Amino acid sequence: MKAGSNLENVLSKGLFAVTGELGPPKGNEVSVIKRKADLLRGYVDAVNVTDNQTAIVRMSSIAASSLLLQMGIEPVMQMTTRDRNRIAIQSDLFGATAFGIKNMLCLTGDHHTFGNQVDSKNVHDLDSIQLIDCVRTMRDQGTLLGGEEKIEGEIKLFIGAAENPFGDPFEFRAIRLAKKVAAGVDFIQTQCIYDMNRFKEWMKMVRNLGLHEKVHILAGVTPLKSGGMARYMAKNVSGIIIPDEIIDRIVKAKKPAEEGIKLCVEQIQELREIGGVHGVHIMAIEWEQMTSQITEMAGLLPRPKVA
Amino acid sequence: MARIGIFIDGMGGSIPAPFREKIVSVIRGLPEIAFSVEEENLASPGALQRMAEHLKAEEVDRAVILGGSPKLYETSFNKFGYPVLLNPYLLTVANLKEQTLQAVANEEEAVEKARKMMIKAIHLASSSGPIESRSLPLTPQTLVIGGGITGIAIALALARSGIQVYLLEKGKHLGGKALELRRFYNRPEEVQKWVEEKVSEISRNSRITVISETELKRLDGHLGRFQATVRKANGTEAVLSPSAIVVATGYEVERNRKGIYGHRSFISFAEMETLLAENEIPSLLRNGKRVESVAFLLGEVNGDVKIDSINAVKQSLLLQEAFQCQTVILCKDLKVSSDGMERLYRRARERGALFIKFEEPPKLSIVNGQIQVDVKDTSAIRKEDEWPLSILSDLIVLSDALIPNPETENLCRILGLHRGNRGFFMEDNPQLLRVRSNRRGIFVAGGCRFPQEVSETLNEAGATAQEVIALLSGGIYPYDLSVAEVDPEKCAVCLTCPRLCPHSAITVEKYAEKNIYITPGIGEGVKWGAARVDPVACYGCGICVGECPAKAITLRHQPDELIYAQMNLSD
Amino acid sequence: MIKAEQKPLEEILLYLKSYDRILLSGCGACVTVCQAGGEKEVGLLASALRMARMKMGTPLEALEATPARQCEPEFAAELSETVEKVEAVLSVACGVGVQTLARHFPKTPVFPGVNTTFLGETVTHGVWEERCQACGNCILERTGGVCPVARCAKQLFNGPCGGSSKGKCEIKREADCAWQLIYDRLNGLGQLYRMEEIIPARRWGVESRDSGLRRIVREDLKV
Amino acid sequence: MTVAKELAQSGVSALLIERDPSLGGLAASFCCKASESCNKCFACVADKRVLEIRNGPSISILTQTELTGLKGGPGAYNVSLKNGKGRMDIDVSAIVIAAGVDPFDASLKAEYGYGRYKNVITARDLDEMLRLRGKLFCPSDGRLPKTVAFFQCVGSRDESIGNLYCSQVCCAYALRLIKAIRYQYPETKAAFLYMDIQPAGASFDQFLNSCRQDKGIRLIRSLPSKVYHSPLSDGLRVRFVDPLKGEVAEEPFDLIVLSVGLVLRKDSKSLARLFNLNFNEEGFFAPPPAQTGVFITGACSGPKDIDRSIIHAKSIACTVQQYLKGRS
Amino acid sequence: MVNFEPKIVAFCCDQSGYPAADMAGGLELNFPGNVEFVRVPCAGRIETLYLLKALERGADGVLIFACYEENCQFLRGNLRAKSRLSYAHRLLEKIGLEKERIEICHLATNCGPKLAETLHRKSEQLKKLGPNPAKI
Repeated sequence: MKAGSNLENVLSKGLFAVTGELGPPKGNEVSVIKRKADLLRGYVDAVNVTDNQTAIVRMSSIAASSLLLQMGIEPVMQMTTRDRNRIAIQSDLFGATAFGIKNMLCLTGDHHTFGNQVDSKNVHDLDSIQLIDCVRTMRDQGTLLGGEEKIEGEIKLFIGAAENPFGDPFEFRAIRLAKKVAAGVDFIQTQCIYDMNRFKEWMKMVRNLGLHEKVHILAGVTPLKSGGMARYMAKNVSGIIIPDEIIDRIVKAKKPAEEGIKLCVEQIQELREIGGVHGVHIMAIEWEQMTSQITEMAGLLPRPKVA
Repeated sequence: MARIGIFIDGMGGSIPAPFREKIVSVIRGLPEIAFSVEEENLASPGALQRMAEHLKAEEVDRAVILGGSPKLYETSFNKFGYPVLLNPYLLTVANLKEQTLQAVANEEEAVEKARKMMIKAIHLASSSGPIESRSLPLTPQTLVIGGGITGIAIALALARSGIQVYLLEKGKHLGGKALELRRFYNRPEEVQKWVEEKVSEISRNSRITVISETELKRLDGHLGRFQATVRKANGTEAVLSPSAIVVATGYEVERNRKGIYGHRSFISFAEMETLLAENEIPSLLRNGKRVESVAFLLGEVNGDVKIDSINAVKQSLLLQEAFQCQTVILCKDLKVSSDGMERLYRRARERGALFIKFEEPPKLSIVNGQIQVDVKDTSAIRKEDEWPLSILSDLIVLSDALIPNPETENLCRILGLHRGNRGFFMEDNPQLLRVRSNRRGIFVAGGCRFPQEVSETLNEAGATAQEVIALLSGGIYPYDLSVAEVDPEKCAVCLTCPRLCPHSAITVEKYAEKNIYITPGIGEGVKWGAARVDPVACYGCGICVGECPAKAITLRHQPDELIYAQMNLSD
Repeated sequence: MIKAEQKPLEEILLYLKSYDRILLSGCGACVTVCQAGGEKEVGLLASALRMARMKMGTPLEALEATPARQCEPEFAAELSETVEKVEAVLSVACGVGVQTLARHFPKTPVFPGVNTTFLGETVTHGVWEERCQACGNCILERTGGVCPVARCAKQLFNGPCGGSSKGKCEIKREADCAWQLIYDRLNGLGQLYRMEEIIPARRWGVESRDSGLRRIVREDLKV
Repeated sequence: MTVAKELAQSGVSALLIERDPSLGGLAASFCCKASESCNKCFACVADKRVLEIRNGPSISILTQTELTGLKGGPGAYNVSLKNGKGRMDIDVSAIVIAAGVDPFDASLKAEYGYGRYKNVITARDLDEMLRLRGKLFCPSDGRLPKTVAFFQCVGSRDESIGNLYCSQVCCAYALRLIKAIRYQYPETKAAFLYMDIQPAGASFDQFLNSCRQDKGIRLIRSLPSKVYHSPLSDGLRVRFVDPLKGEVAEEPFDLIVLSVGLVLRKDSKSLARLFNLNFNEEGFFAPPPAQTGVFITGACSGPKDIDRSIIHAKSIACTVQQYLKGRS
Repeated sequence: MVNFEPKIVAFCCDQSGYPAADMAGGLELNFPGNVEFVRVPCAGRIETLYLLKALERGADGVLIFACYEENCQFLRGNLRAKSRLSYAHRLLEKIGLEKERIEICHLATNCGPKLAETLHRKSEQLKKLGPNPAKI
C-alpha cells in the first residue's frame, strides 16, 4: 500500500471504483461543503475536491478536503501548478498529509485567464508531470524535489493525474499517459467522455503500451443537463468532443435532464466493459444530487467496504 | 541663387493678356527672376525653339511655365525634346488654365489664386534639383520559359527579328497542350501539323536554342542583366544571361473523376479529340462499340473561360457532320464571343444539336449502365411538361477545371512576380499591360496568364514578342534616375521595402554593393548591408519611400521638401 | 528582435503634461524594424503630440532625433546637446534604450513612449509573434526548435495539455498550440521519441530572471 | 494608336491619321465604371493611351484628316490625304487600318422604340451621361429612374438584321454599367435581360458573382420582344418570357438601356474600295493577303473590347515590323 | 463662420487624381477657392506623416485622390494609402480631431465631375467643422 486510502484499497482489490467531484464554496461557507458531502456520502469511494477550478477563486482544496475528512468522506485533493511554485507545493503537501489526506490529483490547472482573477501572474514553476515526479520523490525517497534534503516524517499519498483523450494531437495522448506513468502516477481520471469511439481507440493504444497494467484508469463522465449545455460545451470547451447524435438526442428529448441521466448511465455501463477501465469518475457539476441516481441506475451500489 | 525664367503661355486665348499681366506684375523685380516672356502654345515645336534661345541667352537654370496642365508640356517636351541646358526636373508648371481660370468663377479670386500658384511654382523650381539620365546596354537575348504553343510562337517571332532566344522546356518535347488538340475551330489546318512545322522551323533557326528537360531554379539581377540559373533533369546547372524573360508555362487540367464521374461514359475534351482523329468516317467507335449520341456537359468549373464552349461546338459539329451523331450541349452560358463562333453555333443548331441552358447544375445518375442527365432547361416554355429533361447518351464529354500550373507558385517566388485571381500569373495591373508582368523585362503570356483559345493565345504571343522587340531593338534602355534611393547608413534592413515593392526592384544583400548612383558623401565601392533599389527596375512610384520606418529612402525627383513645397503651407 | 508597441497617446500626453519643450528620441534598430520607434514614427508621434497640445491650448515644442541604437552609450552621448535644450525626453526605443538615456542624463526626466512587448519573429509583414523569453537556458534542442517557454500559455515542458484542439491553443484560439507544433516538427524529423522523454523541473532560480540581475561578462573583451 | 506606339518603339517611324478632331476613337468617350473597386472597364486606359501617343518621339499625328487616294504597290504606297489645310501625298511602306467600329443603330430594332421613346437609350448614351454629366437620370423628365432594364444583344446574334456574330463586349460593358449604377444609386434596381453571359477572364467570375449576389440586380435569361410606351406618363412596359415561370410577362421600367452591338464604321466601305479589302462573313474586314503591306487591326476586323484590341494591335505591330524587316 | 474658406490639401495620384483635376478644370467645374493640389506619382507615395504635417502646418482638411482599388498602376499604392489613412485616423482620434478632416476618394482619370463634387462636399463639411484647432 502506498497510502492506504479507501480508493487505493478498492482499486488494488480489482473492484470497479467510483469517484465523485465537489467544488468548494466561493467563500468560507462550510455548510455548502456539508450539503454536497451529504449528497455524495455512500455513493462514491472518494470525492475529488477541486483546486480553484477554471481559475475561479474558491476555498482552498486542502482546507475543503480536511473538512470533508471530518465529515467522514475520503477526499482526492486536487492540486494545480498554476498557483504555486515548488516551495508552496511541497509545504502544502506537508500540511495536507498531516491532516490525513491520502489521495491527490496532480494538475497543471485551467489557465488563469478563464477565471475571475485574469490579472494574476501564473506560476507554472512545474508542470503536471513534473509535479507527479515531485510527489513521488517525496513519498518514495523521502526527500524534497531535486534535493538531498530529508523530509521529517512520511508523505503517504496515492498519486493521481488527469488525462484527456480528446485533446490533440490524438496519436500522442497515450504516449503522454505513459510519461505520467513513468513519472509515478498511480491512477488516472479522464476528461468527460462523450465520444465513445475515440475513447475506445485511445484505450486500445493505452493497452498496446501496457499502461492499463501500471495505472488505474477511471473514465470520466458528466451527465448533460440540457441541450443548451451540450451545445455550449461542444462549441466552447476545448478538449471536449460531443458527437452530434448525442447533442441531437438531448435536444430532441421531451425531458432533457432525464435523458441526460439515462445517457450517462448507458455510458458508464459501456465504459465498464472496456478493458483497462478500472472505475468511473462522475463529475456532476453543480448537480451532485444526481450522483445517487446515476450510481444506482448503473448498478454501482452499494459501494464496497474494504479495510 | 537659382536664376529662373518665366514663360507665360496664352494657351490660344484661354489665358487672356490682362489676366496674365495682373499676375506677373507681382513678381517683376524679384532677384531670382531673370525674365518673363509671353508665348502662345508653348507646347508647339516653334515656341519650344524660342524657349531654348531665351534660356540660353539669359543663362537661367530653372524655368517656370504659367499655362495649362503640366501633363501637356511634359508630353510635348518628351516628344520634341527638352530645351538644351534644361533638365526636365528643373521645370515647374503652374496650371493656371485648368486650376484657376476654369475652376474659379470670380475673376478677382482667380487672379489671387493664380498669383499664389505662381509663387508656389517659383518656390518649387528653386528647390528642385537636376536628375541625370543614364542608359543601359541591352544584348538581344531573351529567355522564354515554356515550350508550348505560346512559347514556340514567341520564340519564332523574336528570332525572326534578330533576337537570340533560349527556349526552356520542362518536358522532353515542345508543343505543350497543343499536342492534345487535333483541329482549330476557325482554321482549316491540323494542329499537330502546325506544331510540327513550327518545331522544325525552330530547329532550323540558329538563333533559337532549345533547352529541354530543364527548369529555372534561380533568378538574380534585373532588366538587361538577368542571371538565370537553370537546372537540367540530370542535375547539371547553367547560368544564362538574358536581357528579358518571357514566361509561357501554360495551364494545367484538373480532372475530377470521383464518384459518378469515374463512370466510363465520361471522357474529356482531349480524349474526344483523339477519338475523333483516330476514327474513320463515317462511324465513331469507342472500345469497339459504336457511339451514336454524345452529350457535352460544361460544368461551372470554368465559368470564366471560353475554350470549353468553343471545343464543345467544334466537336459537336464534327460528330454531327462526319459521324452522324446526335449531340446535346448542356451549359450555363454558351460563350460565343469569339470570331465566327456565333455562326458555328448556329450551324450546329441547324444540323440538329440540342443546346440546353441550365441554372441549377444537372443531376447525374446511372440507369442501366448508362449515365442519365436530368436537367432543367431554362428556355423550355411549358415547364410542367418538360421539366426535368432526361438525357441518355453513349458518351458524355465533361469539362475539366483549368488551373494554374503547379509550379506557378514556385516560379512566382523565383521570378518575383505576382499571382492574380485563380492563382494564375498576374499581368502588370489592369491598365493595358496585359503581357507585361510587374517586373520590367519579364513578360507573361498564354495559358499561364489565363487559359484562352488558340488563336487568341497566338495574338497574345505576337503582342508579347512585339513588347520584347520594342524593348530590346534599340540596344540600350535609357532611363533617368528619377527613382527611389536608399541611404544605407539609415537603413535598418527591416525588409519592409523589398516586401512592398510592386516591381521587385529592391533587394537586400548582406554585403550588397553600395548604391552606385548615390552622389555625395561616401565614395563608390563601399560595402554596406542595406536595401538597394535597382534604378532600372524602379518605376519611381514611391511606395517604399512612404513606407520606410527609418525614412532611409528618398524619391530622387520628389523628396519630402518638394511635397511640402507643394502643400504650400507654413513651416 | 525586440518588439514594441507605441503607448496610447493619452498616456504619453499625461507624462508630458508639465513640460513645454521635449526631445522625442527614436532608435534606428529593433523599434525601427517593428515600426514602433523609427524616424518615421518619431515624426508621426511628434506631429500628433504638437497638434494635441495645440488643441489643448498649451503648445508643445518637440525636437526629434533618432540615434542609430539608443542602447549604446556613444549614441546616447550624441544627444547631449539636444537634451540640454529640453525639459524632458520621451524615448520610443525599447526599455533598454529608455534606461540608457536615463542613466546618461541624470538631470532630465526620461519617459517611455512604447511598451516593450517581446522578442519576436515577423510572421508576415506587419504581424509579429513572440518567440523567446530570454529564459537563460535554451531547450530548443529537445523541442524541435519550437519554444514552449515562450509559446505555450502554461509554459509546459511536457505538453500538450488537454486544451490543445485542432492545432490551436484553448487560451488564444488564434494561436497555434506550441506542443502541437513541437509534435508536428519532431514527427516530420522522425524524432518523436524526443517527446517521450520527461523534461525534468527547470532550474529557474539559477538560470533565469528569478536569480536576480543577469549579467554577461567577457573578460577577454573588456578594455 | 497602339500599333503606332509599338512601331515607334521598335524604331519604325509612324504616321497616325484620324478623321475626328481628337484621338481615342470610341473608347475615349467611355466613363469609369467602378463601384466600390475598379471593375476593369479599361476606359481610363484610352485616356492614357492618348497621352502616351502624343509623347512618342517618332509618331506624327494628323487629325481631322481623311484618306482620299492610294497609289503604288506593296512596299511603296503613296497615299493621298485631305484635311482642312489642304491635300498632301505621302509615301509609306506599309499601311495599318484600324478604322474601328460604330455602335449598332438601335433604331433599326423598331420594337424597342429607340429614337421614339425618350427613356429608351443605348448603353453608349448612358455612358456619356455618366461621364460628362456625372449622374443618372431619365431623359424625359430628369428624375432618377427607380428601375432600369438592360437589353442585351441589340444588333448582335440577330438573324433578323443579319448580324450573325456576338459583339463580345456588351455583356461586360452592360454589367459594369449596372454595377456602377447600383453603387452610386443603391435605390435603383436593375434587370439584365440576356441570352448567354459571354465574357471570360481571370477576374470576371468574381465580378459576375458579385452581380449575382446583389439583390438589386436581376439576371433574366430572356430577350424581350417588345416595349410599350404610355404617352401620358412616359412609362415603359416590357414584354418578355419569364424563364422561371415559363410564361409571357409584362413589367414596367423607368429607363431602358439597349446594349447595342458593334458594326463596322459607316465610312468603311470607301476604305474597303480604296484598299481593295474583302469583308468576312460577319461583315468586318477580312485580313488582306500577306505581302500586300496592308494590315487590319482592332475591332474593325471583328468585335473586340479595349483590352483585346490592344493585344491585337501589338500583335499586328509585330507582324508589320517583321514584314518591313523582310523587305529591307 | 461666415467668411471661413477651409484650406484643403489635395494629394493627387498622377495616374488618376491629377488628370481628373485637369478634366474637371477643362469642363469648367468650379473648385472651392482654397485648394492646394499636391501631385504625387502614386498614392503610395503619400506618407502618413504628410497627412499629419498638412494639418499641423495649417490645412483644415486633407483629401487623397487615388485610383480605384485593383486599378493601381503600381499594384497596391492605393491600398497602402488607404491603410496609412486608417492609421492617421487613429492618431486623429487620439489628438482629438475629427477624422473627417482626412479622407480618401477613389477615382479614375475620367472622373473629373466626381473630383470637383468631392472637393465641394469636403469644403462644405469643413465649413461646418470649423477651422482646424490644432494647426500651429
